Amino acid sequence: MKMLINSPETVVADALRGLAAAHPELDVDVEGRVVTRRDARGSGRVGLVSGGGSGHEPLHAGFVGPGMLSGACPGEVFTSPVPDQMSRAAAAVDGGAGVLFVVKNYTGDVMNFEMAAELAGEDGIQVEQVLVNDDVAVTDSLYTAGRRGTGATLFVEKIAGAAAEEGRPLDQVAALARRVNESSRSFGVALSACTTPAKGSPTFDLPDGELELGIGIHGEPGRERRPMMPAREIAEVSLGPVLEELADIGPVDGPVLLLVNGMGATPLLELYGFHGEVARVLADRGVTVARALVGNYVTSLDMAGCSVTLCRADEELLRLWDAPVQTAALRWGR
Amino acid sequence: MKMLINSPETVVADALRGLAAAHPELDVDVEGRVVTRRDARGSGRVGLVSGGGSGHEPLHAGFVGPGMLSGACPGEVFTSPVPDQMSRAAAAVDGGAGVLFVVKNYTGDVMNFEMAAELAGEDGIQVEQVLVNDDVAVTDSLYTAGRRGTGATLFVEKIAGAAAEEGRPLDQVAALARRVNESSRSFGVALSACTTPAKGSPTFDLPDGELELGIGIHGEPGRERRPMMPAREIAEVSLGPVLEELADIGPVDGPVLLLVNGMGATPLLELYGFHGEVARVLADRGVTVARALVGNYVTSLDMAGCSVTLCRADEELLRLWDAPVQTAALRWGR
Amino acid sequence: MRDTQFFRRWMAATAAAVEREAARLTELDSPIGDADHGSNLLRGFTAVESALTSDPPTSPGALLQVAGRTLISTVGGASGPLYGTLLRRAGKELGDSTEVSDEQLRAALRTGVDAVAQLGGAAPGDKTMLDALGPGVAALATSYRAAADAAEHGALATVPMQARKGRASYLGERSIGHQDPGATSSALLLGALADAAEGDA
Amino acid sequence: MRDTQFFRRWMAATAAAVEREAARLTELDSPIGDADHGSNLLRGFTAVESALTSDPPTSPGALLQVAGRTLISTVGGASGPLYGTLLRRAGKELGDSTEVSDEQLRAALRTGVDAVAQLGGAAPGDKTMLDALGPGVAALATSYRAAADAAEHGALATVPMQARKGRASYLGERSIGHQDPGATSSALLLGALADAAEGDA
Ligand SMILES: Nc1ncnc2c1ncn2[C@@H]1O[C@H](COP(=O)(O)OP(=O)(O)O)[C@@H](O)[C@H]1O
Ligand SMILES: Nc1ncnc2c1ncn2[C@@H]1O[C@H](COP(=O)(O)OP(=O)(O)O)[C@@H](O)[C@H]1O
Ligand SMILES: [Mg+2]
Ligand SMILES: [Mg+2]
Ligand SMILES: [Mg+2]
Ligand SMILES: [Mg+2]
Repeated sequence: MKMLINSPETVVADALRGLAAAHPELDVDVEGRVVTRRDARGSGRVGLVSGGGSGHEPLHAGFVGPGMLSGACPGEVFTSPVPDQMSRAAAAVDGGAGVLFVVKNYTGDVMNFEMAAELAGEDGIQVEQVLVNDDVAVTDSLYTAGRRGTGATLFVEKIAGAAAEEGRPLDQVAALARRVNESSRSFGVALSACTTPAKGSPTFDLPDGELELGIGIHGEPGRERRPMMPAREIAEVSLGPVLEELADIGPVDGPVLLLVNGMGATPLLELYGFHGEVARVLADRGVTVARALVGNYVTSLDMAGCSVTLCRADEELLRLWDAPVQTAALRWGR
Repeated sequence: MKMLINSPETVVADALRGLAAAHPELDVDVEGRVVTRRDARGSGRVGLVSGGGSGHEPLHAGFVGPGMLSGACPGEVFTSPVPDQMSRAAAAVDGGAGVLFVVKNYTGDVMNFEMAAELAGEDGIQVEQVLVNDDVAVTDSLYTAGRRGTGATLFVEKIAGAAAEEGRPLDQVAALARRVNESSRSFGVALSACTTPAKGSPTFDLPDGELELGIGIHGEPGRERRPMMPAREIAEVSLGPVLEELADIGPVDGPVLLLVNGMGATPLLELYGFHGEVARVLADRGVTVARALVGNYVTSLDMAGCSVTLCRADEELLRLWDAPVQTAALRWGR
Repeated sequence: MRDTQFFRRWMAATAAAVEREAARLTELDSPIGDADHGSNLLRGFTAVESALTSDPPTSPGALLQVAGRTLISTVGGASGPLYGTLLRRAGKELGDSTEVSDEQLRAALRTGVDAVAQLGGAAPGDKTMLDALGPGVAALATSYRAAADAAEHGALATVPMQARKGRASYLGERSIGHQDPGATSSALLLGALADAAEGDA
Repeated sequence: MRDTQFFRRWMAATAAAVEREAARLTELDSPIGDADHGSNLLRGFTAVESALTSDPPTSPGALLQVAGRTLISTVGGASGPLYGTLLRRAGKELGDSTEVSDEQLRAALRTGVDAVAQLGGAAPGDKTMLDALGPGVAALATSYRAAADAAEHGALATVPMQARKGRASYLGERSIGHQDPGATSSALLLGALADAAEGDA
C-alpha cells in the first residue's frame, strides 16, 4: 500500500508540523505531541483535553479551539498517547478552573489517561475524567473491555466544550459530558479494512462481496461478516441496534442529534446518499432529527465505511450544540 | 469494488436527497438536479452558479450558501450537467443583477454551459461565464482541450462569491473571478485510481510501487508514471511546475493562497503531513503563504492522492477570501 | 423515400446497440477518458426511446429534432451536446416533409456533422467521433452498409492516433494505442442506420 | 547474585528480540488487534536502550525503574502502562542493593506481575500477556530456562482462548484461533532473561 508519507516512523510528527503550518492560531508542540489553543492559560475556564491514537483525524486535534477542546494529545497511529502528553496538555490549558479529560474507552487510553491524571494531580491541577463508550457492537459486560468510544466523542467534545466556554465549573462540565455520553449510541460498518503505516498492508481481508458489521475505529474486524448490501439496508442494519440500546435507557421520543460519519475513504457523494437512507429510516420510526452532521469526522485512516451515532438531546444540549465553535474541522456560529 | 450506494443509477439523486435532509437551509431540487440558496431571488445580488459532474464533493453543492455559490448543478458522476440544469439554476438565483457561470474547462462542461447561457439569455437573464483552467499538467495549446479546471475553482467560487455578497455588479464579479483564475495554478498526483459506480472497477491500473503525476479529477490517468516517492519529493515535484508557470505570469513575490487538497481517500493525517512538506518547499523558495486550506475539497471519488493549488493574491483577494462564508463544506467569519 | 417509421426504427436500433455495447463503450472510455461514455449514451437513448414513444413525432425532421433535444437534455458530458447537435441540425435540415429521399438524408447528416465539427472544434485525425462520423457519412453516397463499414473502419483507425480534443487529449502521447469511445459509438449509430435501411428493403 | 550489568544485558537482549520479532508481533496484532504491538515495543525498548546508555543506573532496582518509566513515557497503548508497571514495580521491590539474589528477583517479578493483573484487571485465561507472564514467572522457581519455556508455552496456549480483555475482546468468539501478541512479547522478555542468565553462567 502506498501512502502520502515520508516514513512510517515520522507520520505523526510530520502531520503535526503540517497542522502547525496550516493553523497558526494553534499552539503545536511537535516534540511533546500536544496541540492547544493559545488563550487557555489563565482564562478562568475549565480546560478540556482529549487524545488518543492518531489515524482518526480530524479527531481530536481538528477539534481544538474556541467552543470545543482546549488541548489534544495525538499518540502514534492507533496507539494511545503516553501519560506525559496529557499531563503536559493539562498544565498548558489549566485556566485555574481544572481540567476535564475526555477518554475513549480503550484499555490503553484508560490506563494512560489514568496515569496522566495522577501526574496532573501531583502538579496541583484538579482533573476530572469522562469515559466515552457509545459503540453498541461491543457487549458491555465483565467479559469484554466494555463498549468502545467512537462517534459520540464528537458530541461530548462539542457540548462539553461549549459549556466550558460559557464558564461553567468543572463538575458541571463533567456532568454534562457524562450525560451526553450516556445518551449516545453508535454502530459502524466497514466496506474495506484500513492500512496502518507500520504494517503497510490491510489490517484484515475483506473480500469483494462482503462487509463487516460492528467495527471499531482501529482497523479491528467487526463482530460479523455479511454479504454486501445496498445503502438502504446498511442504514437499517446499523440503526437497529442503536435504537434498541437507546430504547433500553428510555423512549426515544424527543429530538436527537445525528452523526453520519465516514471512516475516511468513503466519498461524500456516498455518505450523503447513506445519510438520506438513515434519515428515511429514522423518519419511518418517528424519530425527530434535530441536528445532523455528515462527514468524515471520526475516521480510521483509509477505511471505507461509515458509522451512525445518535444522541438523545434536550433544549440544553441543542443550545450547547448550536453554540459557536471555531476549530480546524468544525466551525459555526460567530 | 464495494460502494455505500443503492445502485449506480440512483447515486446522484440519492446524494441530493441526503443533502436536503442534512441541510434544510438549502433548496434542493432532486428531480431537476439543482441546489440553490433560499434567499437569492430578488436579492439584487449577482447570482453565482457552478456545476459539473458529480464525484468531486464537496465541490460544488457543498459550496452553496451565503458568501459563495448561489446555485450548483450536479451532473451524473464525472459527466457535465445538462443545459436545462444551469438555466433552471440561473432562473432560480437571478436576483435581478445577472448571473455568473463558473465553468471548469472540460469540453463537455464548456458546451453544456454555453447552451445553458443561450437558454438563460432567451429567458432575459444576463449571463457571464468564467472558465477555470488552472491545471499545469496539461499544455494549453491548440492541440489539446486546454488546461483543465481543478483546485482553483474553489478560490474562484469563494472570492467571486464574497464579491457578489458585497453587492458588486456582474462585470466586476466576473472580472474578479477571471483574475483569480489567471493567478492560479494547480498540479495533481494519484496514488490510486478511483472507481466510478457505473464501471465498478478502478479507472486505471496503478501498481503498488508507482504513482501518476499530473492527473485530473475524473479518474483519467496522468501525464507520467513514476516510482513511488516520499511526501517530501511529491511536494517538490508538484510545486515545481506550478511555480514555474506562475513565474511565467510574473514574479511570485507577494502573498499566495494555498490549497492542499486531498483527492478523496487520502487520510487527513497524510494530507497534513504533505502540507508540512509543501509549506517547507514554499518557505525555501521565499514564497509567503498568506492563507492555507488543507482538506478534501475537490475530489475524485475514492482516489488516493493530492493536489496543490497556488493563487497569487493581493490585499483585495485576501480580504474577499477572509470574508464570511457559510456553506456545508466551507465556513468561517460570522 | 424514407418515412417517419424508418427514422423511428433507426433510433430504436441505435438504442438497442447502445444498450448491448454500453459496457464496452465505458470500458473504452476508461484508459483515455472518465469511464462514462456507455452509461451516458444509455441514459440518453433510453430517454430518446421514451420521448419518441410517449409523443410520436409525425415527420422525420421532427423526430430527429426531438431525439437531438432529448440527448442534449439528458446526456451531459461532451457527447450529449455533440450527438444532440448532430441529430437536431440534421432534423432541422429535413424540415416538415413526411418522407425524405436518401439524398436528402445524406445532405442533412452532412450538415449535422459539420455542426458537430464547428461546436467541438475538432478536425479529422483528432481522435474523436468525427473520425467515424466523417468517413461514414461520406460513404452514404455508396450505400448505407458502406457507410456503416466506413464508420467502423474509421473507429478502428483512431487506435494509433494521438488525441487532440476531449479528455483523451490530456494524456498526450499516452492516448495512442486506444480506440476512441465516441468514434466507436458513432459506428454503432451508422450501423443501426444500415440495419434500419436493410429492414426497409 | 545478579549485578546491574546482568539487568543491563537482560534489557539489551529484550530490545534485540523485540527488534527481531517486531514485524511478527504487529502481524499477530492484526487479526485480533490494531496492528501496532511490534512497533509499540520497538519504540519503547529502543528508548529504554538509549536511556540506560546515556545515564546508566547503578543498581538493579534503579535500572528496572528507569526501564519501566521509559516504557510508560514512550510506548502508549495498553502494553506501555502494563510492561512499564511490571518493570517499575519489580524495580521498586528490589530497592537500592547493587546485587540481588535470584530469589529476590523472582519475588520482585511476582510483585510486578500482580501489579499488571491489578492495573489491567485481567485474570488467567483472558488471553493477555498475563497468560505468559504468570506461568513464566512461576517457573522461575525451577530455572530461568524453565521460565522462558513456560512463558513460550503460555503464549501458545492463548491460541484457543476467547479474549476477555483488551482489543481482542471486541471480537468475541472470532478472537479464538489467534495467538495473543502481548503473551508472545512476554515470552520474548522471559526468553531474554534466560539468555542473560545463561550468559552469566
Ligand atoms: N471536441 C470534440 N469534438 C468531437 N468529439 C469530441 C470532442 N470531445 C470529445 N469528443 C468525443 O466525445 C467522446 C467522449 O464522450 P463522453 O465520454 O460521453 O463525454 P466526456 O468526455 O465528457 O466524459 C470522445 O470519445 C470523443 O469521441
Ligand atoms: N487488560 C489487560 N491486561 C493485561 N494485558 C492486556 C490487557 N489489555 C491488553 N493487554 C495486552 O496488550 C496487548 C496489546 O498491546 P498493544 O497492541 O501494544 O496495545 P493496544 O491494544 O493498545 O494496541 C494484548 O495482546 C494483551 O496481551
Ligand atoms: Mg494500539
Ligand atoms: Mg464524462
Ligand atoms: Mg467520458
Ligand atoms: Mg495493538
